[in-house]
Amino acid sequence: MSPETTVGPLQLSLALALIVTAAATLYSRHRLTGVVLFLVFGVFLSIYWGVIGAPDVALAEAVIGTGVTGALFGYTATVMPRPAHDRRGSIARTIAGLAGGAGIGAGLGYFLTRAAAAPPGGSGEPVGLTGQATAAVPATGVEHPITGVLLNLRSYDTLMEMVVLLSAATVAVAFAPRSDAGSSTRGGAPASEQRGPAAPPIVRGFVSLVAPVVLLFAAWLLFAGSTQPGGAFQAGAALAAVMILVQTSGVGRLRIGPAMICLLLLGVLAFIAVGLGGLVLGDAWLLLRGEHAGTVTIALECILAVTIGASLAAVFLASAGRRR
Amino acid sequence: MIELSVASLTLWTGALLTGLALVRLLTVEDLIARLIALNLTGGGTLLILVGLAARTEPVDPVPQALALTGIVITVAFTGVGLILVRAVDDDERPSRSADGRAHGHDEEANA
Amino acid sequence: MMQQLLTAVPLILIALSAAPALIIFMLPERANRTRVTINVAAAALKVGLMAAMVPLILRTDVAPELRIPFLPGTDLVLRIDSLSLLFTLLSALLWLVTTVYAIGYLAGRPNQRRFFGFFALCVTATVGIAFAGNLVTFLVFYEMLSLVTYPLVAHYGTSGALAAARVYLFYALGGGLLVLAATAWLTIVAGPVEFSPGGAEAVAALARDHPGVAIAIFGLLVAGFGVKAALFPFHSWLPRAMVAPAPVSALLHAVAVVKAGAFGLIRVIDDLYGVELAAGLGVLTPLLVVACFTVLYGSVRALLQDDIKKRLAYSTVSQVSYIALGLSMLSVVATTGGVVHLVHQGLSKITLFFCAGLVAEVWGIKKISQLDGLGRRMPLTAAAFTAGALSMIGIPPMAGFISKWQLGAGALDAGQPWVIGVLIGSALLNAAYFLPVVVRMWFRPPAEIREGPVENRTRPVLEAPATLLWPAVATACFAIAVGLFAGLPFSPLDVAGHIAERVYR
Amino acid sequence: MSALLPAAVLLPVITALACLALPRRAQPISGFLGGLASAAVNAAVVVAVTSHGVLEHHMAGWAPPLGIALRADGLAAAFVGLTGAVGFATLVFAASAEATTGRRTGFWPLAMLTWSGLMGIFLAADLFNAYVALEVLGLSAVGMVALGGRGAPRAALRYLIVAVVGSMLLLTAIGLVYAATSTLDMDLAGQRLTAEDGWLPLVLAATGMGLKTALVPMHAWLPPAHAGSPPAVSPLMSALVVKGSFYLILRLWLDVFPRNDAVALVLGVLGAVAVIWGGVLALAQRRLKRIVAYSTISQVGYLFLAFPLLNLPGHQPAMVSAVVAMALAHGLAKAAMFTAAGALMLGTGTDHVDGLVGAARSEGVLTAGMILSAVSLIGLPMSLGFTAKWQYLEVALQTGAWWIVLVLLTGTLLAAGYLLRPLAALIRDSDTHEEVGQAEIGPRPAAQRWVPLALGAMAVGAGLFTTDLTALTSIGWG
Repeated sequence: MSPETTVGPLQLSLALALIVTAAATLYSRHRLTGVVLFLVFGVFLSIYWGVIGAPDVALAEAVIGTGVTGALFGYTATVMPRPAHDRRGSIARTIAGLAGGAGIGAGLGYFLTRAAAAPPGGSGEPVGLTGQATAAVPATGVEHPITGVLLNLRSYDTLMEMVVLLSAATVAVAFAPRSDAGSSTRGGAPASEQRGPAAPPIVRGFVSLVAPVVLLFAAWLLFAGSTQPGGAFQAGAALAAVMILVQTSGVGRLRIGPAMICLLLLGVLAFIAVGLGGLVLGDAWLLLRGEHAGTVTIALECILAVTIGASLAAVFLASAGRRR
Repeated sequence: MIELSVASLTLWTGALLTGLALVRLLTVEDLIARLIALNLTGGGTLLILVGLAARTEPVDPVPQALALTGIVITVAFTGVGLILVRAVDDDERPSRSADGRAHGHDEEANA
Repeated sequence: MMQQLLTAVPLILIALSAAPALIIFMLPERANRTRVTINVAAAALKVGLMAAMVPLILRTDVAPELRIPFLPGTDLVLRIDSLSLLFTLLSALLWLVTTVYAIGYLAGRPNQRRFFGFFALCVTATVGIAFAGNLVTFLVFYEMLSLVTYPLVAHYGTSGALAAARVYLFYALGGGLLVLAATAWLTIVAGPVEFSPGGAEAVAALARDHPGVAIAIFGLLVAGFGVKAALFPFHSWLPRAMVAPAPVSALLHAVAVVKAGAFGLIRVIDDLYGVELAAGLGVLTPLLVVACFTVLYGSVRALLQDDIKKRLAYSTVSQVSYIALGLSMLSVVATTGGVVHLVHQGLSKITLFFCAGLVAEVWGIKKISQLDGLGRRMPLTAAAFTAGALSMIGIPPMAGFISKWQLGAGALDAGQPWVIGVLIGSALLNAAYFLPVVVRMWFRPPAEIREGPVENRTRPVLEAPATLLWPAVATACFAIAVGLFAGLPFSPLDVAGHIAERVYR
Repeated sequence: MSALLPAAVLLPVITALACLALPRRAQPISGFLGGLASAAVNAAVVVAVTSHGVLEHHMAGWAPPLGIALRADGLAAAFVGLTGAVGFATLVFAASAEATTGRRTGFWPLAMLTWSGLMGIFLAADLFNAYVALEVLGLSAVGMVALGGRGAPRAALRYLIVAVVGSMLLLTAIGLVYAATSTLDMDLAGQRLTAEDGWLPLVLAATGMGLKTALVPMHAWLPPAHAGSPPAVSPLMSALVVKGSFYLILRLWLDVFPRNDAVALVLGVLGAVAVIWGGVLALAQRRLKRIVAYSTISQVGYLFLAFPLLNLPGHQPAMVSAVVAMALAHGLAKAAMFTAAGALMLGTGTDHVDGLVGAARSEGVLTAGMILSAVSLIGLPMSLGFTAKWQYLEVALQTGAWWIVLVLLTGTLLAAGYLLRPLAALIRDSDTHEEVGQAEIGPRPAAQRWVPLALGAMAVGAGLFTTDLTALTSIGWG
C-alpha cells in the first residue's frame, strides 16, 4: 500500500461494492436479509484487506469478522425471526438516512485525508514504526512481523485482549441456558431437550466429513503464523467454527459445563504464567527473548487458540442455545 | 483514473462506512439491526485506522496488529450484545404470550 | 510543657462536647440513665474548665492556639481569645441548663437518642465557631451548625416540622454559600487572613488598593452571617422554626444559631476589617440602617402575634439586631454594648422560652390570651417570665437595661443621636408586647382552661416538674445577677469592655 | 518496584479466573480474598509512588515507542487508591448477601475484571493499550449491569452500544495521533503532536469519552443502567467505572493533546449544563436509586467544568489537584450512598422514597452513612467535596471565571435539594396521622450497615488530608 501505487480498477470496484452492500445491509427490511447481506459485506471486506496488502487482517476478517460473527447473527436471527418491526420504512426515510450517513462520512473523510496528507514533521523519515518493528522481530523468536508484534513486542495488548474475551465468556456463562450453567445447580430444561430436532442427514453427513478438515486447517493456520499470515486468533476462530457446526448440526452436543469453563480459563492463565516467568527469569513482565522464545510462543499460541475457540463457542451457546 | 493512493481510498471507504453505519445505528429500533450497524461501524473504523497509519511499502505491522485486536474486540462485543438481545427477548416473550400485557410491560422495562 | 498544654486546650474542649455525641449515638435508645449522666457530667465539666480559663486568658493575654493543615495555603486554626471565651462560657452554661430542661421535657417521648446526639453535636459546632481563628475554620463549623440543627428542628417528624426544617436548612445553606464565596475571594485577593483584634493588615492593604472588592466581600460576609443573625430580609425562617420542641427553640434560637450569626458579624467587623477601616469604607452606616429597621420591624411583628413562641421568635429577631446596631457604630462604648448584649439577650431570652415551654407542657397553654391568672397557678414560672420580660424591655436593674444603656451612650459618643430615638422606640414597643402579658398573668382572674394534655400528669406538689422549673428560675436569676453585679471584675460587662478596648487599640 | 504495576492489573484477573472456576456459593470467599489482595497491591502502588516518585515498567522488556510501558505518576496513584478503597468496600458489601449481586451468577468474576480494566486504564502509558483496557472495563461493566432485574438487559444493551461507539471514536483519534507522531506512547506523542494536527483527534476523543462518561447531551443511558443494576453493582458503576473514561480524557488532555481553548470551553459549558440539568432531573425523581443515578450525571458535570480552568497553563497544577479531589470525593460519597440505597431497598423491598419513611429509627447506622455521604456530595465543610469545591472556587476566582463560581454555588443548593428528600423521609415519623405507613425493614447484615458508614466517613474525613492529596497528585509533573 505504498503511496505511489495508484488505485487500480480492482481496489476501486471493491471499495464501491463495500459501500453498496453496507447500505443494503443497513436498510434491509427483514433480519434475515440483513444478516445475509452482512455476510456478503464481510467477504468483500476480507478481499479488500487482502488486496491492499494486509493479509493477516484479511484472514482475521474472513474467519472472525465474517465467519463467527455471521454464524452468531445467522443463528440468532433464525431463532428469533421476528421481522424488523421498523415502520415499513418509507423510501424517504431511507434516502434521508443514506444522505445523512454519506454526508457525515464525507465530512469525516475530508478532515481525515487532510490530516493524513500532511507528512509528520515534513521530514522524509518513513511514517510509522515499520523500520524499528522489522528490525526487532528477529529477537522475538518468530519470523512473521505481525505475530512478533502481537505476541512479543506488544504482547501486553494481546493479554488484555484475551481478558476482553474472558469477560465476554463470563457473561456467556452467566447467561448460559439454565441446565447448562455448570456452576449453578438450579433445575432447568432437561438435558435431552437441549439437542433439539436433529438436522437432516445430508447436513449431518457433511458436517462429520468437514469437521476434521477444518480442524486440520486450524492447526495449520496456527503453525503457519510464525512465518506467514496466520496465528492464534485465526486458528481459534476456525476451532470455534468447528464447534458451532457440530452443535447446530446435532452431530455432537456442547454445553457450558465445567469442562468448557476450564478451557475458558486456560488461555489467560497461561499468558499470565508466561508473563510471570518473564519477570522471574528476565527483569520485566512478559519478557520473552533468547533461543527458546520461539517454542514458548508457539506453545502459548496453541493454548490461546483453544481458549479463543472455547470462548467464541460459549458466546454462541449462550446467545443461540434453545432456551424454552 | 483519478490519482488516488490506496491509503486514501481505504480512508475514504472507512469514513463513508462509519458515517452510514453511525446514522443508521442511532435511528433504527430493531436490536439485531443495531448490532449489525455496530459491526459495520467497527469495520469502518478499522479501515480508517489502517488507512491513516499504514503508508509504507511493506504495510506497517503495528497498525495491522491493532486492526486484528480491533476485530477480536468487535466480535466479543457483538457476542455479548447478542446474548443480551436474547435475554431481552426472553424477558419480554413469556409475558407477551402469557397474558398479553407486553405493552404495559414494555413501559416498565425501559422506564 | 506549658505551651503544649495550652495548644491542646481548644481541642480538649471541642472533644469534650463531641465525645458525648458519639457515645450517645452508640448507646441504644432505652439507655436513658447513662445518657442523662453523660450529658450532665460533660456539660458541668466544661463549665468548670471554662470558668478556670477566665482569669488565665484575661490577665496574661496568652491565646492558646492549635493549627491543623487543611487546605493548600490555609490551615484550620483554633484559638481562644477573650471574645471566644465570653461566647463559649455563655454557651457552656446554657448547654448545662438546657440539657437538664430537655431531659425533663422529653421524658417518655421517642427518638431521644437522636435528639441528644445532635444536641451535643450542635454545641460542638458552637464551640468550634467560638474558637475559630480564621474565616475558613469559622465557615467549617458554621455550616456544620446548619447541618446538625436540621434534625433538631425536624425532631417531631410531622410534615409541618419537616417543611419548617427544610426552609431553615435552605436559608442556612444559602448563607453558608455566601460566606464560602466571600472567603474564597478574600483568600485570593488578600491571602490567608486570620482574625486579629482591630482588623487584619492584609485586609487593610486590600481596602487601600481596591476598596470596591473589599466592600463587595464585606457585603457578602454580612449577608451570609445576617441570615443566621436574622437580619431583615433573611429573618423569616426563625418564626417558622418555632415548630421545634421547646428546648430546641430555647438553646438554638436564643443562643446557638442566632448568636452564631451575630458572633460572625462581630468577628468580621471587629477582628477582620476593624471598626475604623469599616467606617472608612462607609459600609457601617447601611448595616446600621438595616439593623435599626430590623429592630423596629421585629418588635412590630411581635406585637401582632398571639402565639407565645411566635411572639418570642419575632422578639429575638429584633433583639439580635441590637448587637448588629452596637457593632456598626464607631465608639468603644457602643461595641461594648453590642458584645455584652450577646450575653444578656441570651440569658433573658432563654428564660422566656423555658417559661413558654413550661406553660405549654404543664397546662397546654400555647396562646397569650390563655395566660390569665398564671401568677396564681404557677407563681415561680410567672416570676421568671416577668424577670425575663423586664430585662428585654430594659428596665433597671435587669441585664437588658445595662446593654441598652451602653448602646445609648455609644450612639451619643459616635455622634448618631437618631439611634437613641430607635432605642427608645423599640423599648416602648417591647413594653407594648411584653407588659400586657405580665399584667394578664398577675392581675387577671385565672381563666378556666379545659384540662389540656396535662391530666395524665399527676398534680405535682410544685407547680411544674422540677427538671423543667429550676432551669427557668436559674436563668432568670442569672439575668438579674448579671444586671446587678455588672460592675464587678470578670462580669460579662467587664469582659466585653476588655474586648472592645483591644479593638480600638 | 515497578513490577508492582502489572501485578496491580493482573491480580484481579487471576481472582476473576478463580471465581469463574468456583460454584456460586464459594465465589464470595475467593472474591473477597482476591479483592483484599488487589486492594493491598493498590495501596502498595500508592505508597511506592509517594516514596519513589514516578514508576515506569516496560512490558516484555521493549521500551516505547516499540513496546508498551506502564506508568504510575501522582495522578494515576490517586485514582488507583480510590479504586482500592471503593472496590474493596463494595466487595465486602457484596459478600454480605447473595441478593446484592443480582439473580444470576457472574458478579464476582465480572467485578474483578472491571477492577482490572480500571487498573489497566489508570496505569496505561500507551494509547492503544488504554483503548484495550477501556474495552475490558466496558464489556465487564455491561455484563455486571445485565445481572440486574427485569429491565436490566435492555439497559445493558443500550450501555453496550454507547460504550462501543465511544471507543470507536477514541480508536479513530488514536489512529490520527499515530499517523501524526508515529508513536503510541503518550509522552512521546505529546512531545511530537503539533496544534494543527492535534485538534481533530482531541474532538473525537473528547466526544467518545464524553459519551462514555455520560456528559449531558449524551447522558440518557446512565440512569437506567446504574439504577437498574444490582445493589452491589451500582456503587462500582457510579463511583469507579464512570471515572475510568473521565481519567482517560483527562490524561490525554494533560499529556498528549496541545492546548485548545474552543474544546475546553465547550466541555466546560457542557459540564455546567450537566451540573444544573442533572440536579433538576434528580429533583424530579421519586425512586432513591434514580435520584442517586441522576446525581452522578450532575457530579460528572463538575469534573468537566474544570477543563476551561485546566486550559490555563499557570493554574494547571492547582486545577488538577482540584479535579482529582472532586473525583475522589464523588467516588467515595457515591459508593456510600448507593450501598446504603441498595441495603435499604433490600430491607424494604422498594426503593421508592415513600417506602423509606421512618427507616432512621431502626437503621441508625445506615442513616448516618447516608447523611455523611450527602455532606460530601453537597460539599459541606470538612468533607473532601468541600475542599475540592474550595480549590475550584479559588482558581475560578483568580482567573475571573464568574460563570463557574455561579455554577458551583447553584450546584451545591441543587444537591442539597435532591438529597434532602430521601433524608427527610428517613427522619419522618409516620406514627402521626400521615397516610404513609411506617417502613418495617428486615434485619440488615452487619456489612450492609457498616460499609456505607465507613465510606461516608472516609469521604468526610478525607477533607483533612487535602494537602497530602495535593502533594500526591503533583508527583511526576505539575
